Amino acid sequence: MDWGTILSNLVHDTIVFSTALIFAALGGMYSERSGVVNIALEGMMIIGAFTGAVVTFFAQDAFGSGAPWVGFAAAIVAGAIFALPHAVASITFKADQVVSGVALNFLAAGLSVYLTKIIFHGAGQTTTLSHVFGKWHIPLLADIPYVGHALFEGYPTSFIAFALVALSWYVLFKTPFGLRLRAVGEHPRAADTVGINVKRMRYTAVMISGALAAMGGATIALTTTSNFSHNTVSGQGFIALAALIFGKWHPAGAMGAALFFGVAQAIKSLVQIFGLTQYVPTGFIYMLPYILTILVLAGVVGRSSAPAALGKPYETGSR
Amino acid sequence: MRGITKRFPGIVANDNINLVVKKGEIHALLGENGAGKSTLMNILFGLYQPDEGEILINGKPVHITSPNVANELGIGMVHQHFMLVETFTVTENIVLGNEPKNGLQIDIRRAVKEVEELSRKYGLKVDPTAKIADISVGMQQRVEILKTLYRGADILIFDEPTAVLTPQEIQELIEIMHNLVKEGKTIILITHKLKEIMAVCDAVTIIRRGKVIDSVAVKDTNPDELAAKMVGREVTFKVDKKPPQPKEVILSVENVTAMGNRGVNALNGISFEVRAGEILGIAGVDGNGQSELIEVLTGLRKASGGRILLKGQDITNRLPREISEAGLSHIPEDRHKRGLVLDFTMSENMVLETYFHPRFNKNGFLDYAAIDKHASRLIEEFDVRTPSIHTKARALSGGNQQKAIIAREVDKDPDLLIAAQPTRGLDVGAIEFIHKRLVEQRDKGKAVLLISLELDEVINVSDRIAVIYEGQIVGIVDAKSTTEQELGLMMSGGKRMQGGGSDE
Amino acid sequence: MNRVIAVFTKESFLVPAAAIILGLLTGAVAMLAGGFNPIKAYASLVEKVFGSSYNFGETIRQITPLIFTGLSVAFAFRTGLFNIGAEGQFIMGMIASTAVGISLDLPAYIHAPLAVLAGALAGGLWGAIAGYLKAARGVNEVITTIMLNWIALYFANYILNAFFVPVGQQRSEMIKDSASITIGWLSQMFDSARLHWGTLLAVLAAVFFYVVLWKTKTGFELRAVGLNPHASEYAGMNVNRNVVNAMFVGGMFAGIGGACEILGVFHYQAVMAGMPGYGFDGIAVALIGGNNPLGVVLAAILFGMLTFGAAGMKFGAGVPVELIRVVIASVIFFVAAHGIVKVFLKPILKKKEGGN
Amino acid sequence: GGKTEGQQGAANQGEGQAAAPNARIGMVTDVGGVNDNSFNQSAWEGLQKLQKDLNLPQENVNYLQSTSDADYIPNLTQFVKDKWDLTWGIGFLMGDHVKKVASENPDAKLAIIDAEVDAPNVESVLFKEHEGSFLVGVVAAKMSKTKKVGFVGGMEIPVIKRFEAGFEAGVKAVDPSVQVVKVYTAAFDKPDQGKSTASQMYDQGVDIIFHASGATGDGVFNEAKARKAKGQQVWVIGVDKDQSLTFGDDITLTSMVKRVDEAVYRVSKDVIDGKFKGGIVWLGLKENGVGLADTSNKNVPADVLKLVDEYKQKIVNGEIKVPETPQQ
Ligand SMILES: Nc1ncnc2c1ncn2[C@@H]1O[C@H](COP(=O)(O)OP(=O)(O)OP(=O)(O)O)[C@@H](O)[C@H]1O
Ligand SMILES: Nc1ncnc2c1ncn2[C@@H]1O[C@H](COP(=O)(O)OP(=O)(O)OP(=O)(O)O)[C@@H](O)[C@H]1O
Ligand SMILES: [Mg+2]
Ligand SMILES: [Mg+2]
Repeated sequence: MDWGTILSNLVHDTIVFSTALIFAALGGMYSERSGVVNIALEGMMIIGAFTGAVVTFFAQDAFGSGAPWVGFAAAIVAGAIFALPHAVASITFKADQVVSGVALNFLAAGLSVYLTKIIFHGAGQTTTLSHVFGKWHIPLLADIPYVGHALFEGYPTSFIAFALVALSWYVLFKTPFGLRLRAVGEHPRAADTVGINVKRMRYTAVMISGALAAMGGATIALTTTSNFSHNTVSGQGFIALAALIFGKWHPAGAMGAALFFGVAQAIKSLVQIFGLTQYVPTGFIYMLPYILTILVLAGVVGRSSAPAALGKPYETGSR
Repeated sequence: MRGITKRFPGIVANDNINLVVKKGEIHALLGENGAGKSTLMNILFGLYQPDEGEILINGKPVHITSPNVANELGIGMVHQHFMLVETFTVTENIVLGNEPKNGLQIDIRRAVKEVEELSRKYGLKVDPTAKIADISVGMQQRVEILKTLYRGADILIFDEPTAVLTPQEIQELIEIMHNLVKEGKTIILITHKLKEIMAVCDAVTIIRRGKVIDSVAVKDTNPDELAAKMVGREVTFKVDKKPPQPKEVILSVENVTAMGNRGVNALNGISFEVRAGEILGIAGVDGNGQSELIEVLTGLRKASGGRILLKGQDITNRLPREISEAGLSHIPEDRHKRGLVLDFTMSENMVLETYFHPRFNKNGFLDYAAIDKHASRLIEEFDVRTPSIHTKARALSGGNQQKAIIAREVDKDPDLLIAAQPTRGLDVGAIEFIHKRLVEQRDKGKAVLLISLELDEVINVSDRIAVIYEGQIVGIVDAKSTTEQELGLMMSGGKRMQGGGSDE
Repeated sequence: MNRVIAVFTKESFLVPAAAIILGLLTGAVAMLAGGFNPIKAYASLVEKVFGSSYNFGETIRQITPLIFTGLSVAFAFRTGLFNIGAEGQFIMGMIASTAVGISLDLPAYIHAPLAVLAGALAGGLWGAIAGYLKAARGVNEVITTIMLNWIALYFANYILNAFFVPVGQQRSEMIKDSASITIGWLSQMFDSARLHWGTLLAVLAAVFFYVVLWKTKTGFELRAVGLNPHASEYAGMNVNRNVVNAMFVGGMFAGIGGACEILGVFHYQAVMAGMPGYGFDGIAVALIGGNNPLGVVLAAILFGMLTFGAAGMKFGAGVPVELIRVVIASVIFFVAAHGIVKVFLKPILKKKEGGN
Repeated sequence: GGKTEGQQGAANQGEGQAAAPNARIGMVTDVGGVNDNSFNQSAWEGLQKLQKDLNLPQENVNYLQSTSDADYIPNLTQFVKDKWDLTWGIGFLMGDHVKKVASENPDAKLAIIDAEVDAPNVESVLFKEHEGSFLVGVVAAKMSKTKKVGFVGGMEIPVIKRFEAGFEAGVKAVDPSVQVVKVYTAAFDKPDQGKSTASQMYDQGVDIIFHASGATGDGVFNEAKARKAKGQQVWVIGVDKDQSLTFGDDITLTSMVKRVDEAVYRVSKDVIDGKFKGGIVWLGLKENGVGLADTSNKNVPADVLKLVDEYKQKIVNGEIKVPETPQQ
């Protein structure tokens, strides 16, 4: 195989692996930009994956190959609803946002498998789906040598994810909603004094966050695993959180960081296929992305500045 | 406002307060720390809800349930602590919440134009595209004022607007206020500075412990009367002190340079000396290197050149702990950020710099009995009002927090005491107390370095005054013979002097 | 006596207690929804934990690592750091003690303590890396600890495969008997449940946590730095060194936890397909325990009993073991949102006030 | 001491004669759980069949799922202490634990799949996966159009190595020029890894993949299905059970079936019949413990199946000795 093909495959796989991370990191961005820490991305992804898989499973008969879309839509709704307790606890009841997030992670992990076992007669995972997202082949563009396979042949969710990156950038930096969202995360009292409803903004942001993270989870279930089990998400929510911080709470930055983690995953199996493991132990290849992340953070990126009011509950009339 | 009462747990912040403000006037609210001024204004602005009482605007009763409602009623407020988003531009801050739109997105060009127009109309100079973090405090305040004007406010509330400004900026602000009144606005001004009230206000209402004491026209009163009403007793404004008896040099700063936060030199070869038995005041406009100077002296920032000697010993770039142990104490300018661990008890805060001394610590274990005893003594001696030494520092009022810091620092019996903005935001009673303590230190034969943005304070308390401008001392004058005008000129870089003599 | 009553009616006790009850109720609702009998299920849970000396001993075994990782997370928390990395530190403790346990040949009174110490050091250093990066380079410890977890996982697997795993096996050789910290007689007493000295170490660690943080000058610094780094710097404390120290001590707790699992429970280390999870559970334990040592021990006991007893629920009432995670999640949630709990508690607290 | 004696006595009485008609058989799964589409499930199906065949009360067969390594011993002990007649440990990873529990409870009976436990009260059942894999290797070599076939393994443990060794030997026996691409995903439960690995293999020109990776292999099937839908001709060879029943005939070429259910059924019945022996049992082609799925004729042409049968005979009568570890 020539280098062009290898590279083309690498880019292609990178996008596959990054998609879920992009969704979730974007989700985290909305919440954290509004000042609410979201360590619950993992749990929100789990709920997304679970809902996506289960709804798709039951929609298969009625909708056929349209079923994954139904499942995906259901996951979005489920994610937004699932985020609600986090919002209630951390916004209305001023709970510690980290604690509330951890609670949600536990809840998602337990509830999803518990329900799976009830729905699927004791099985720890959903039945394998017969209809999942197929790869799209963008006409003409996908036929360009190398580049076509790399960029224009992929799951619909990948295209949605990249579109959402652009959309989020626009929303955040060009619209009144975005300006207000950022104001609420930086200086909620200032926002309050100009008549912005801080709590409502934060509720909205946290629910958007849940919806997006759930899209990430559903993406895994409906593209790569074709089912849901306890380890469908397995830590990717935390990686997404890292990507968000790595990307400095910026949509493009988060996307870049997500792609970086994706590339590392893709390299893992490529290296084995090309038999490079005889030169480098697999263990080291597995470690590489994480080591690189730390090195990059320590060397280049340095101190990243979180939204100023991140993690601080806002009380009207407090100082 | 009629019969306004507001209770907080354990305190009645506003007790049946009546306040009448006439259209087109500048009305001052005067009162000690914690008298309830901010609370009253926060009620008027809809941030708090009163427990009792009603508010009438133009004779009509209104319910101000949120700042939104206040905005609609034409009430705007410039808060004691600015309500600006540091990472946003001036324009973004001004239009926030009322953004001009172009389709779905903010029409930022139109917003900038509107800000420019407003700024021209009221003579409030701002740079619409600058980030808040990059502009001076004075300009930030103008942004705050523009924010209220942009929302069409007719009644403007200023909560301690001059506390953070330089004399020049205060002058500008007074002019702005006059302009605003001319445009038909009504202003409520909260301040501790009697001089300002006398200079700009038409009427003044005095509040003490949540109750209105009196409401008078400014032309019928004088500063002494106001002060007496405010604290309930006679107050002296002049710090009375004996002539200084300077002895040997304690601190000598030689040609020190240091980098500021923005990556350019904040100190440009600064040199001066402080002697035992004198108070050297450092006057200057905010941002001319005062903060950096303090940080370099106390070891919190690295000097890139020059030398600092404390009692002849070189302390340049030594660790804060070494410098502190060498005999330097420091009352920090930001008491919440540097001065206290707010979630520590008062007792723990009193040994923040000395917990490792053998008298508080044996083999690495803290001797809490000794620490508590120490704290009790300090709190008693310095009259810090706290329910208990085990109360968290957070629960104390600003004035008492400051007293506690001063107790801690003075008790270290330092050869040099650096006092940075020691009375910022405090009422006259507290100010008097603190000034006395500084002079007492001097009279004990210690050196005191006072760094303050308040010219009054510098002139009253210091023996000699060094003026800092762009990271250099541009002149040193005798406190008794100088005038505010002379200092003001030097502070703006207008006149360079050496050792009191002119070199023009 | 009155003081005892005072403790039990204090809010700091009532809120977690109410949170636990609400959590169990939430679990019961979930069971009813799933068609199970919650009373039977909880009865089997209790039966599983307390029904036999063997299972009771095994419950203690389950609780022990949770105390360690809980303390690890809590200690860092106290100094203002969020240690998601107890997981990785735990793994490093495992691999270091495995290495020492297998490679050295020493008398038991040296070998076992040395192996534990190796685990402590490895965990501590692993934590200190994150601390150093935070202090020297300002890198957010949340990311570094997440990354270090994965690195620890793969690194430990690599070391195992390269040096300690016999051909055709998926686990290391057995550690030498001299490195074992199993307590034979106690184990016998509990019907050969895997009891070991680690439990005692865990309790000692909690005491150590308390003494260091609240009784020593080091603790004074650590807490000050955690609450206000600017004031600490002003007061002459070395903020960076304290950050590194805090992460080192936190990592040490987790590392000892890992070491004890190897030396006391397994006596070998298996190649891991995924994270063992004790570190993540430690976050929950620390949070339920309010980040104080006694709270952590109590929370670990609760957590350990619930997770171990879950198998009993499955056995006795057919309830999937995952349900217990729902219960734990609810407890954490109610502890976090104590405002909600107070709504439920209002009648009780009211009565108390009336009584006074 | 008296207590132990009493127990011993009771056990001795039970030995050698048929267990009571309502014998109880339990099994402990590994972290995969009882519905893993793989050997845990297969084992459980064996027990359920037994329960039906012998008309045992439903609660007399039960399983406990392990959520981590630390659970194996308490779970095994749960059955043992409760005096169940036989306790199964399912999977190679439980070897040490079964051994420990067995030695601590010499009067209990245990059995294990896939691992060798040398104890008198344990029956270890192992399969000659290499023999079965050799046969699917033959199929793969015959049917590959690209002369490139793939192997996806879970963890690198002896069981899986036997799959790899046998498969490669079978391929090379037919056509030494056929290339075998091998990847270990280091996990039995990562369909996403399986999918991306398969994707890369197919991209590289592999047209038949044999997987021995539990649920990770689901990903291999999913990738094949997606390619098939686009018209690319690719195949997967399933493992453990007849996976064409789950994933369909259009992509499942055949499966290397491992009769865990049969083994579990047989050994459990032995216990009930009082014929439990302990020791190590290897089940290979000869014993019908491994082999091609019955549905293989749907996709594999008769001539290939004939060739497979020829090789099978040679292995059974010892003419061919299939290696257990991969040649390097
Ligand atoms: N949110 C609050 N919760 C509890 N007590 C409060 C709160 N805000 C103010 N108080 C109390 O109400 C009293 C009045 O406070 P207020 O801020 O109105 O004083 P002030 O006159 O503005 O003082 P200063 O001159 O220091 O600004 C104080 O004793 C203060 O402790
Ligand atoms: N949440 C609160 N609860 C109780 N008292 C408070 C609270 N917030 C502030 N205070 C008290 O209200 C009074 C006025 O507060 P304010 O914010 O004006 O501080 P300050 O003392 O004027 O100091 P500065 O203006 O320098 O920050 C002080 O006595 C302060 O301690
Ligand atoms: Mg005020
Ligand atoms: Mg004030």
